[in-house]
Amino acid sequence: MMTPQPDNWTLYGQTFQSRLLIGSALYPSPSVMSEAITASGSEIITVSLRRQSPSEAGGEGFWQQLKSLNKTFLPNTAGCHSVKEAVTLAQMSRELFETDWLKLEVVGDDYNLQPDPVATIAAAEQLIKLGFKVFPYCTDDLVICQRLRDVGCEVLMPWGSPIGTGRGLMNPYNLQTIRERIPELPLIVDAGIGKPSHAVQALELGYDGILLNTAIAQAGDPVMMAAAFRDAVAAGRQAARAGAMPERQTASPSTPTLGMPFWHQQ
Amino acid sequence: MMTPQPDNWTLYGQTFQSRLLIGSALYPSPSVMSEAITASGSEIITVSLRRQSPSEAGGEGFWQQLKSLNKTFLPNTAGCHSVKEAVTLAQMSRELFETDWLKLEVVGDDYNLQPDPVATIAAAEQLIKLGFKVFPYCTDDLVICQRLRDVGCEVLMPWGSPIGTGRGLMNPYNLQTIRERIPELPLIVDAGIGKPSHAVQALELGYDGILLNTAIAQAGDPVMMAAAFRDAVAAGRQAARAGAMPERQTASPSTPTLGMPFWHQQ
Amino acid sequence: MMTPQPDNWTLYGQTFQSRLLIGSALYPSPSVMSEAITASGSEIITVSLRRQSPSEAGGEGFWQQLKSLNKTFLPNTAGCHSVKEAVTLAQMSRELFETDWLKLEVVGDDYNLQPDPVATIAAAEQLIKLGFKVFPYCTDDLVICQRLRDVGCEVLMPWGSPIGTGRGLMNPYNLQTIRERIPELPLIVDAGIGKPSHAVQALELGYDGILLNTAIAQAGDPVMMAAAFRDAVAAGRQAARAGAMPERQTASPSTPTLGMPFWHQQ
Amino acid sequence: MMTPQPDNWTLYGQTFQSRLLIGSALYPSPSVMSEAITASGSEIITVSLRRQSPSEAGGEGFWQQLKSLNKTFLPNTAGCHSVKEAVTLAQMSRELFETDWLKLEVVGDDYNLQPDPVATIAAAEQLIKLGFKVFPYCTDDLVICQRLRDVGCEVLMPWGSPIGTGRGLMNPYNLQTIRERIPELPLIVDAGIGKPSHAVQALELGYDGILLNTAIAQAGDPVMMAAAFRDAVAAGRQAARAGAMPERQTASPSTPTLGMPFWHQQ
Amino acid sequence: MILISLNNESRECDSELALAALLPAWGFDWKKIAVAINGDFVPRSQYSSLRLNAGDQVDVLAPVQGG
Amino acid sequence: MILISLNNESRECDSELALAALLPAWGFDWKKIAVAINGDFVPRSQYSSLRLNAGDQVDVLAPVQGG
Amino acid sequence: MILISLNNESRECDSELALAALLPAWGFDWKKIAVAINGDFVPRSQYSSLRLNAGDQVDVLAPVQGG
Amino acid sequence: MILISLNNESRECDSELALAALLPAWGFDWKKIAVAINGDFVPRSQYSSLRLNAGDQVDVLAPVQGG
Repeated sequence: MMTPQPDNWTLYGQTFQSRLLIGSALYPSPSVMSEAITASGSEIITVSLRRQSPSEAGGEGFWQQLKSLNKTFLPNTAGCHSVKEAVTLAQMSRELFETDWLKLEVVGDDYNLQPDPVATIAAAEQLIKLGFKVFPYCTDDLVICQRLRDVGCEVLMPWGSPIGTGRGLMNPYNLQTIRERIPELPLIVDAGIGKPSHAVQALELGYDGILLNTAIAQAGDPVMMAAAFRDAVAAGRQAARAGAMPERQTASPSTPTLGMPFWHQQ
Repeated sequence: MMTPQPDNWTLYGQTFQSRLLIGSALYPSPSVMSEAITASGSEIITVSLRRQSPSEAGGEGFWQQLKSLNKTFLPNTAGCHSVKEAVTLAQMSRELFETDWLKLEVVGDDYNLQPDPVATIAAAEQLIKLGFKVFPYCTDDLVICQRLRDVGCEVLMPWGSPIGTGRGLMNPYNLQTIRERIPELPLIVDAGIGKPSHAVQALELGYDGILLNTAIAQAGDPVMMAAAFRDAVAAGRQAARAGAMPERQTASPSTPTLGMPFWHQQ
Repeated sequence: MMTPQPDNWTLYGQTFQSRLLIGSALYPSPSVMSEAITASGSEIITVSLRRQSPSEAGGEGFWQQLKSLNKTFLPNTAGCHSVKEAVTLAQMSRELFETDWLKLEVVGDDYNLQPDPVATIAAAEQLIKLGFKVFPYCTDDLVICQRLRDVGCEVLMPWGSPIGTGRGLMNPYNLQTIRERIPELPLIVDAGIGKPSHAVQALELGYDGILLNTAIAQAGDPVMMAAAFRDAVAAGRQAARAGAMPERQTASPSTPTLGMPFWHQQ
Repeated sequence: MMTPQPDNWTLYGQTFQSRLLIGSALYPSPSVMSEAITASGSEIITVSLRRQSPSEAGGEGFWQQLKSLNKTFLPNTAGCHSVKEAVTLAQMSRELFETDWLKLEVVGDDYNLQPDPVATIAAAEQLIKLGFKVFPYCTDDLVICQRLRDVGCEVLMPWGSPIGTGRGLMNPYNLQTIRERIPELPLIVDAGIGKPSHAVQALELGYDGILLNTAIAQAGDPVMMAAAFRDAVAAGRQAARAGAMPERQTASPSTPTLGMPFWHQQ
Repeated sequence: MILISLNNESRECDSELALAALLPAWGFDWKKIAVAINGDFVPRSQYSSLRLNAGDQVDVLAPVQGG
Repeated sequence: MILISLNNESRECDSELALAALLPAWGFDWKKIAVAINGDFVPRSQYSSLRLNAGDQVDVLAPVQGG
Repeated sequence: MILISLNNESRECDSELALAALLPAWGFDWKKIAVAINGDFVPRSQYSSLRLNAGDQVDVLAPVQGG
Repeated sequence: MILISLNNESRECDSELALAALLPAWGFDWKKIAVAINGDFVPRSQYSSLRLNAGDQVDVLAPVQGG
């Protein structure tokens, strides 16, 4: 009774319990990263590929440690500015990480680092033809989301706000519209989450999960913040299932007014 | 490591773990009330007094059931419009509930049901002289809060928004100012909480706890919503302790940019 | 037709056209002050009293210049921390400025410089008995506003946000509640206005006027900003009288859909 | 001094004074439409084309009346769902309205009536090759706006919120980013404006103008609301030029604190 | 017999009887209620001695749900 | 005579007549309308020469209010 | 001679002189200022009769900018 | 010997050797990296046969932290 019945969700045929996807970057140390990922309860971790200089074995140490956590990995194409770059990097990720899952990012502007909607749709279409299971990072634009669905994406990841800003959900109205118009796909808010309250709000809106990195990795105490987000997604998800009270314009008392003492009919 | 170290708080010398205070009204049934209170993890329950007609034993059934939960009770003076009424009702509560704890409410306006700041200060002063431990329900006004502290209140309960509206924190700026200017007392956001995200936000602001009723009692599934709020206060409290990342104006990448492939110096 | 019919308002029996009250402090120079005040179209200027050292005639120059504008003056009690200080300063203002109008300010906290609600009510009551026409600067608290009305204030001036912050209307819900519950008195938003859009919003809410100083005096170009606020209050007032369209949850086309071409019944 | 120096702006080589573009639909009557357009001071009016049944001469009466106002007309492609429809309707408009100006709308979703970003870019590219001067109605997406600029649009019209909702600026952060990243083009907020305060806010953000219809046509008194918006854009534009004070976190007094009486050094 | 008001309903009662006798007669269990007369709290310690006067307003309260 | 669609209503018309002749016959003043056939714009310069084919979808548009 | 405080600066002054004589001596034009003594307002009507006592706190105020 | 670019640093290498031979020579363990040449992905299956041409841009990538 105190613990809600199991409430799993499915991404490309794979079932998960945690609704928190978490990044592996920006932690003060690899050990803090491992502790934080464990504390978050997350089952899906984002990773990437970069040029390797033979000398430094640092990258490898990180990767060995991460593998030992036995999580599901979601490679990204962060930093790619063109369809071609994204497709090539995706193929390299598939070979090296041995997974056809891909968080697709095609940067459209170097100032707000927002996804390029047009290039993202084109890249998603190519990658799906190549057999990838695409998790597209996109803006909170309903029509872009519909096109990504139409080219075969089975999950969508609109942003909350620009990556690394921690501004939360800039445009709840748009996010809600996407949820209402695309009920058939799992939706994840990716980027911009700064505090657990943002995560709860996303799930209260009916989103199925959130993906974040900086908010945990750059917190004063990343491990404790990871636990905070673990509890936040649990809270938000249960709230969405339980159904919140309607917001009211005017006050109404909770304590019964009937039988109020000291009041004398005349 | 996955569970944060014990993090208790103290109200008038009594120590608690849960940061959620919950009301006992407006539930679909007494059994749902009991289940919801248990699911919420709350240790402090608000109750009240009303005229009793000898015939109906309904009230008593409710009270027997509530007592069986072995929680700490916080009687309120909801519905009182004057200092005199509040003081008399407080004395009756103390005798009947056998506690000197009191949630002080003096209604100032029947439309927004807001507390009367002036009468609340006067009533608090009298009640403290009479030996009560006063939990004053007040507006989010720093000076009113300071005066309540100065007459001897050892906890303060500013509103988030009018009772029963579920509008959440109408004025986070004021609530934050109160927190910064009154660091020495436990602060509880009372009234107006509609969703778990509101509760998380309150604790992220540094508030020590929240008090609510309608948001759980009137939810589609009160028991599941109670569990949602249990997790929400846990999330918010850990977030406050962990220290959130600073909100930034502009984007910054999480994945490292160093070593990005496909880029050719010329 | 292009210019709306005259739409005056009355404060303590005196009729005005402009809904903008403006302060005389913080301008880069006395001449900019005069230009800005003129450009603002304001008819009511706030002034104050401070210790005069015989040597400096600076204050006097300022005062001669201000008097030459032939505006109505509203002396304030800014900086007073007690009822006694406010009452004494008010009496000195009445003698020197030869007006029984008074902007009553009793500071309650030196951090947010908010009015002390309790002391403000007490001072207002005394001053009204002494024959003053009190313009109380207060927080956006309905019950405090009602008490100020009940002691005889014929205009109320709740804050938008703390003085000098330029944060605009922190709590539109409270301001709207005050407007709905106190329809009989002129209401002025005093303090916190930072931009013309804030002023428009206040008048759209049904407020009768606004009082500001820093937003004009500290603008890059105070004279042009004064003209901006002149137009802003005109816009906001006309909007309130014209009646705004209702906000809608979902889109609806403005261009007729009937007779859309290229669509073929089958 | 009271009236700011002329402050014109240029759209496709044509110079205008008013920063308000207004629609011709949804007015209670043609005469109210004419009065409202005149009161608004607007110089640019949007119109459209629909199927004409020979019998009804109603449309023609409307058109004769509108022509008599001697305004600049901006035909739209409202209701078009494909590039092909938009291009054909644009060509018909050019012939009939004898202007190569075009407000390009390609609906992407019938629920929020938002523009289809991909189709809008494609249509703009074709129409510009055909010699049109395109005013694209688009979402508040920086990358989409940059692509529209790159295909040759010399003005951009991102939405404030979905058409007819009157929700104002849903996402000021995005609008501000577009303004900062595209300083070289005139920017107009099109759709979603519900109140004059929304219009002022848009111009305060540095936008050059606004386009609206419902907010005036469906106001209680459309003519007075038109005058309100006329003053609102004047206020907002002057505010942007004058430079607003910075928003501050904490209060600071306007009245000088030096020389405060009744205070005694010891 | 005098006329008093009990929870805002008028009642006749015997002015000779103490509150301790009246309460059970009215069907109340004193351990489960609290009493105020004319708006002032009456502690249990006074039940046995206290007698009502004509026109007294008696409030007998019991626990209810509270928010 | 052939069958065409005019603003989505089917009409009979003489396949010999040019659009320039059909429009007035249908009650349109060519100076006040614009024409598309099968979704393609038809400029006025073609009215005198253009003849319709059976099944053509003719759109005749006139100015209306726009937002 | 007595010691008083004028706008928070200590001054000697002749206890025989009325305020009406002291103000010009201090350089004030009574038409341009208002006076409080020990936190109480002193109306102009009292200037000619009022004499100071040792330790009096005199506030002489003039108009300044206000918000 | 030819000149190529390895991760954006120019290198000499033997044009006779297959990628399978070059990678260990460069200090890479093929099981821990992925390769692209001139922006195109090169699957491991081609390492043994593929030989580089002068001016080829070789990218050798390894796992890193990602957000």
